[in-house]
Amino acid sequence: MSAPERVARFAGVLTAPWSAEVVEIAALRGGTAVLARFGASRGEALPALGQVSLIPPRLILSVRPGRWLVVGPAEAAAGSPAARAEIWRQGAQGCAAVIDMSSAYAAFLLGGPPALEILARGCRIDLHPREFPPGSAAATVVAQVPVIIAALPFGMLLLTPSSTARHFQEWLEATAAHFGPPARLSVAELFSGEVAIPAR
Amino acid sequence: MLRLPCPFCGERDETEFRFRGDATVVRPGAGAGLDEFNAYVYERANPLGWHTEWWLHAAGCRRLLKVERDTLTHEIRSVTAAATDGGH
Amino acid sequence: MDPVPSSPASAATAVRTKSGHYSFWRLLREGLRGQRGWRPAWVKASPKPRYRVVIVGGGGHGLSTAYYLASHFGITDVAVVERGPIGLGNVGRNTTIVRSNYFQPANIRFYEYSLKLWEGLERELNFNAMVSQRGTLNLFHTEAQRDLFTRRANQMRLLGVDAEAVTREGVKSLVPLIDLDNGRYPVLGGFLQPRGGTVRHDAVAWGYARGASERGVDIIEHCEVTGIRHDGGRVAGVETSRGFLGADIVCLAVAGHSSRLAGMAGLRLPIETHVLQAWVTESLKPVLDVVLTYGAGHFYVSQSDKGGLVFGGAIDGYNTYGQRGTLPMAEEVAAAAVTLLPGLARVKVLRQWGGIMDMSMDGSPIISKTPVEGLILNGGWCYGGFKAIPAGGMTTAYLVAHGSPHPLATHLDLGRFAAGRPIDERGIGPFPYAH
Amino acid sequence: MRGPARLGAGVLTDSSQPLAFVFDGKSLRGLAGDTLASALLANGYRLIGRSFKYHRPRGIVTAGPEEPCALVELITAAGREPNQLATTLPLREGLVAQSQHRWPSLRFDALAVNDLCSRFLPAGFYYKTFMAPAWAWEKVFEPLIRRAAGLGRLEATVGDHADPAEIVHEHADVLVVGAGAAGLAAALTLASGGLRVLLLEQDSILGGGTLLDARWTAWRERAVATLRASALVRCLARTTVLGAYGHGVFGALETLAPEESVRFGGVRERLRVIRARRVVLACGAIERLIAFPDNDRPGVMLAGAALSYLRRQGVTVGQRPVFFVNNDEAYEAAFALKAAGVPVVGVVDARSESLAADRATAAGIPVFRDCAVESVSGGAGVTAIGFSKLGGPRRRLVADSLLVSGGHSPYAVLATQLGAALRWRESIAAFTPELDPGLGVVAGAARGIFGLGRAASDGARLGAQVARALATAPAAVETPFPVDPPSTPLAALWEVRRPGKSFVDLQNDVTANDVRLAHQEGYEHVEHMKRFTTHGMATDQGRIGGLVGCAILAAARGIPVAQAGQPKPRPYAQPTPFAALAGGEVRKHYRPQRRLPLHIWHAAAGATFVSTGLWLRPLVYSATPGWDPVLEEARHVRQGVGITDVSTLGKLEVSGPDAGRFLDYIYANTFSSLAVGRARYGIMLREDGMMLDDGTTARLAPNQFVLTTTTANTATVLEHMEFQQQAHCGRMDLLISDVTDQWAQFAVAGPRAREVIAAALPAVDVSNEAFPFMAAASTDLAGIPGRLFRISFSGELAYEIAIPARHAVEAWQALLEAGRRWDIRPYGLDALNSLRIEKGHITGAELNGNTSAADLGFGRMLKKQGDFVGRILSQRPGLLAAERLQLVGIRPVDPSRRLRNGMQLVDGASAQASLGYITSSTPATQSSGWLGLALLSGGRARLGQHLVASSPIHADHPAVRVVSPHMLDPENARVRA
Repeated sequence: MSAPERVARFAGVLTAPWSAEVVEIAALRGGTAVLARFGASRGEALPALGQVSLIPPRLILSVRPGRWLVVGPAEAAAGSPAARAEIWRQGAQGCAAVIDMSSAYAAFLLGGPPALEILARGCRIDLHPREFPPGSAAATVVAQVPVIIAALPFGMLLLTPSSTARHFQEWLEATAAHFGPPARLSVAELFSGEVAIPAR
Repeated sequence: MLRLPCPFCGERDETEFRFRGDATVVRPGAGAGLDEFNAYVYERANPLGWHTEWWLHAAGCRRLLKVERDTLTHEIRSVTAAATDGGH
Repeated sequence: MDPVPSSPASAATAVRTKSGHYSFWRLLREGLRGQRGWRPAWVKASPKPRYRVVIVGGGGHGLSTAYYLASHFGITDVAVVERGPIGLGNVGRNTTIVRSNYFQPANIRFYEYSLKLWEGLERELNFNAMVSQRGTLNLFHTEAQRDLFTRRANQMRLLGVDAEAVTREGVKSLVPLIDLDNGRYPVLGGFLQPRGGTVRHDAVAWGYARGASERGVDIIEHCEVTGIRHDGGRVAGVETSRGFLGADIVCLAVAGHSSRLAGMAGLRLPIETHVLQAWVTESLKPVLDVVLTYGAGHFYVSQSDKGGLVFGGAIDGYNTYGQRGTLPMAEEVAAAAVTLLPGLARVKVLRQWGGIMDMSMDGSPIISKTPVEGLILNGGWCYGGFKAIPAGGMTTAYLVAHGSPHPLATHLDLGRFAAGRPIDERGIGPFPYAH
Repeated sequence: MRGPARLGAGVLTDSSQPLAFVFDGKSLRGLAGDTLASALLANGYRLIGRSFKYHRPRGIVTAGPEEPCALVELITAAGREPNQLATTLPLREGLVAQSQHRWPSLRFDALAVNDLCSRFLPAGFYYKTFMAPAWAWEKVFEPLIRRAAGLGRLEATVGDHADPAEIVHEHADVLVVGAGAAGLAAALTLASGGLRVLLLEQDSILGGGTLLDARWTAWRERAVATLRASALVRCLARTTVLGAYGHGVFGALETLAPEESVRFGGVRERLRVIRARRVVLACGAIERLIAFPDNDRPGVMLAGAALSYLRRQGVTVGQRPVFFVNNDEAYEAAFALKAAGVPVVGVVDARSESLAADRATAAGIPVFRDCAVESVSGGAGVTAIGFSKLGGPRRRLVADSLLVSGGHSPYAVLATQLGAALRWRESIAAFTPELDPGLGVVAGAARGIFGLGRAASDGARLGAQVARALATAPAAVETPFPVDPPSTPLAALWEVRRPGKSFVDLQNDVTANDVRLAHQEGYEHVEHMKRFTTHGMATDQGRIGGLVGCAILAAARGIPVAQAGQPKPRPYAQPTPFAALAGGEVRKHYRPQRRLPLHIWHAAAGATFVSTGLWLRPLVYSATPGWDPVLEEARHVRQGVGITDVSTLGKLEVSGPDAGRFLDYIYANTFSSLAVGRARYGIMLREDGMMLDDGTTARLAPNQFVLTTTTANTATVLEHMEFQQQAHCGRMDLLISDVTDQWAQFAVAGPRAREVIAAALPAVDVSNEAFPFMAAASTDLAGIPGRLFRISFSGELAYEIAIPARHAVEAWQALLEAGRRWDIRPYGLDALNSLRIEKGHITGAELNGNTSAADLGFGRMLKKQGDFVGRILSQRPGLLAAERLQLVGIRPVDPSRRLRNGMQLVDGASAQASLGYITSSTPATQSSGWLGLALLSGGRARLGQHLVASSPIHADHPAVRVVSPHMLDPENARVRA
């Protein structure tokens, strides 16, 4: 059974704070086409607005027209996001602004069957799989703070501004607690496929 | 409560948006004087009925939207993005 | 110069009332004879073809303007025309607070004049509007807020208006239910205007209507203005659903609908229309003795004589003529209530309603002549319409009678915007939806 | 367990689960499935409370949320909760309730004297008295009224006690309100079409009227099972829709079952905020009362309530009931009681013809046709009733209860809130709503379709209609439904007009005569009548008597009821606790907290924090109150070097070929000419010419600027810029990115700042020549890519370093390490403020939205050429007037006197006219005494003048001198050093 499958079958709440690397790519005039070509050439096709594409160990999502966030696990080298930004900057040929936003966001993963019930206590948009199937992404507000939500096969990725991350995390954990003790696991485990779900 | 159909994000609660006022008034061009600017900044039709107004989708795509809305019934007739041909 | 020609009380008692004098003895007499002697509080008049003054709007300001025109300025050839029944606009849909604690000195003077008129209103009108000076307490939660309120209180005191600083302990003793410490923004202290308070709002409309009617003013209900006739820049009268009413002077007192009416005369005003909401709870034995204003969010509350907690918040932030409540504002206001007064958490809210108001471009009212000669505007009241009813009526009546603004209302002219003299209470700028 | 009135098992009660409870100090027993009301009735209770104004004895009138009288105080560990409805309060083990609004006891209430004086207390009496003497209102009368008014007492623990609550957001294709016959049928149909359905029912169990008719049991159980099994349908019981808010949004209040409440940490109610594409309003109809003398006596109840208590809890409301009805539906209760073995004394029917009456007669129940009840005997409970045929002699029936039905009014509140027009239907003597089909439908009894079979068919048909409107094809729902008995239409009957008090509003004690008095005094519009009499303004919102009052008003006016209308219903459909509306984001979580990347470091260093907006910032690194630690920090900056965390500054990147041109438009001064590697102070105006914000902007690359905003204005400035860009600069090619959270930013300030920076950034030449005042560069600090700016807010030689927030601690530590030799110390917001006041730099206190660039001394910065926001209106005559409030410095004449923010400046101690006010003040860091900034009328022309800084609230009025706002280093020698 694959990791996502196992996570999806987990009966409880999964939360995982994720120290992610985030690079924002924003197209200037004519930049979208250039960026799309460059992304395709790297096997990192830019998703359409409102979508997320999973390119393990990274994902790319778009919640603003002409803008994408490349999100991946933070790597050891401090220069890593800058390096990734530089790759896209080169590829954009002056048609985009590419900004390291790794410090601007905190990331969480929320999984398990109660995930939608938990989010419904703070999120005003419809996350029912009919309306928001895996592969969808949206920017909205949860518990008074801006949150970018991306539906992944094994749960929801939540990106929130780093200065309010603690408020959001407290809300998330307090809300999730009604649905059983959360199992924590790292995003690396999720992506690696070596997920061991702790028993409840 | 309003639900505004954002052309980029879909239908969202009013709480995600910031109202930015009457979109029928046009900023006077270079060479305009005090009278034109006073009219632009201060004078409003404030209609009961159809109104064209700006809404910034602050918690979503951060695009400025031009919304046609009935100020009595709150019916929404159209929502379009502000015209930009530059970077978003 | 004394803007009021004679003592209000003596002017009021000079007229024999058609509905009869109200008193304890009258209640006793009517009780003994089966309440047969009570008569309508105001005459339901039919329109005449011509009046010296036609006031559009049978709300607080329209009725008080008519009353003062008749009682203080000797002008009784007056009609008040109202689209529906009187008193059901904002005067019947607000949170009934009166106070004069403003930032701008001109506003302090104006609202203080109003507060003084409130203080004598019941005897003036022989109608108990239950003016209840329980005090208005504004809380502060930051030093910056404290500084702002200090500045305001000092300005008020310089102008002879009552204002006091209240310590945290003082706040707690005034409002024992309060939780000073466990909110996101703890309470650091407060500022009290002891003479602020509440008034029974419906009674204000009825009392002024009765007083005006007794003095010969025609109060014409169910009469909708459909047009304003004017030629050569001078007003000639109003077209209504009950025919044309000629007039030398037409006064608009239709806050919430000022733009619509002024639009009939070809004017565009510095006003947008917004809804302001209010709520009331079940009746409780007394738990709150002052009017309390939260400083870390939009919430204020008082307890009515009937026992209900009446509370309100901010405007919804977009143009609307929809006279109804919304859910996000209810959540916002209730969250503030529970944060400040956690003991209220189980108290039940009964009703939610909304009133639509003129939000002016600087957050201050407009009492002014307009570019159409003979057309006078009383509007742009923003949050302050109810508390201004006596002064608004008196100063509008003065403008009608004298043709020049009342000394306390000169700053409220329409010309201030173009001239660059906005009276921006909070420094928000020309964004009515943000005031 | 079995009270005297318990006849057997009800649909809801479980006789194997007895419960003990306490009412007014007396221990009683009930059953699981009881409400407090049914348990009290089962125990033979009649008298439950006292009325609002006259303190008349009152009992239980209804079996649901429309109850006007049976309000009690609930006593819990958390305090005393007043005004709880006994008719909806589920009985639980150990429940303690008390009657309210009576003294000294329920049976002997002193204020019942009001009832005897009632002729002197007609509707609105208080408007006509208490006016003299003038002082007496507030001193005597009002306190008495306040004490007498108010129903229940509130006693709550304050402090750590918190009421958990939550708001849950819901989405559905169709919201179905009401799970009676019509609602269930509609939900089944909609679900069969593949639609997401949310079915809400205020009752604790689904079924509505089908619960009261055994013929419907099988159908109901099948329907509920089907719905519960569907993945598309969510069924929520105990959930009342509070209001309809338009755009498909509804608010609903869910009361949690006890076991679920425990699971959710004590949450008692949930506010569900529902968004649906269509609505089916199947919320039924409400039985109404008839006004006749003493119709408020305990034991006078609605007929439907009697049926409900019998079926649901197996409780009879009386042993000798009499009915008074004008419709066939009410007979069901008589048939049911009779079948349960209760001797029904008789039915007084206002009509001459009735199929139900014929059935009753056949069943042996005496029916008195063409008759009306005109009196009720008994004080604390009905003992007999008097009735007569029109003009005939009065007859008397000994009875212990009188069960009244004046017909049923469709519950139209939600439809009305959605803008539905109300149409008068004579056949049911009630209004029915006509809802815009684009919004949804009204089905069943809610639109006057009475009878379970007819209602179910209506629900199924309208459900299919809605499904088709949403482009789905519903399957046919299983039919036929059980057939309704044939019936005769009602005959409208509002009042039996006889001397005495005939109530139309039982909670607020409004009588038919009060309504007529309102009309007599000119309060003839329904809204005026309502406000004058308070009819319909109590917790029950006049559900059972509202229309009756309106009909009596219409009769007084001589117009049809349809023309008189009824008051507009407003949310909430059910009294709703503050806690439920507020949800969980309250108290400490009322607003989010924004934390600095260095928050933990600051805390460990002993910082006292202060909330500025959402941010939590270190105010001073000391727990000692007062100025000493602040001045110590500030003086250390002036004399040595300090470091402060300015990460809260808003930071925006503007990039693209038109970035410079755009900044020229947004700022009043020019940026397109700024050289790469340089920064410039900028002022931003609103379009009305007032100042919006200020800050520094650096050009990092030809097409890349980074600008800072004041902390408080970050969101405002970002929105302003985005608005201007998208509304007015659509042709420009640029991007705005908010990078506030990405960057931590620190200021290193003081005469030794250069040495510290040189040590920390050995790769950068920080000499004055290579890196002068207003230089900017990208650089590394401890291997972290960052940015360096030479800018100063303190008035000292200073640098600001920006570092990705994730590396803030490393960078901060590196700077401390580099500055150790020069004894670098952190300084907080208070010291920062003292420093900037002395220097004459402005912040929020001066940038208050009412100040122009010229007022603050920046008039010359406005560029002469080119368009920019605020250019034209900043030149209005009023904004250029000499008497405007202008920024000045203030020093007390006597250096031992202090200044206070908010002091008003006057010319001489006794003068009233304020010339301005002090915005910011501090003890001087470089000299003795205080100094301050002020906004002063014509201030720049007053330099050197002596004024008084007056603070009447502190009784403090020091003499002051007007000075330049640049009280430190006006030549800028320090910052350029």
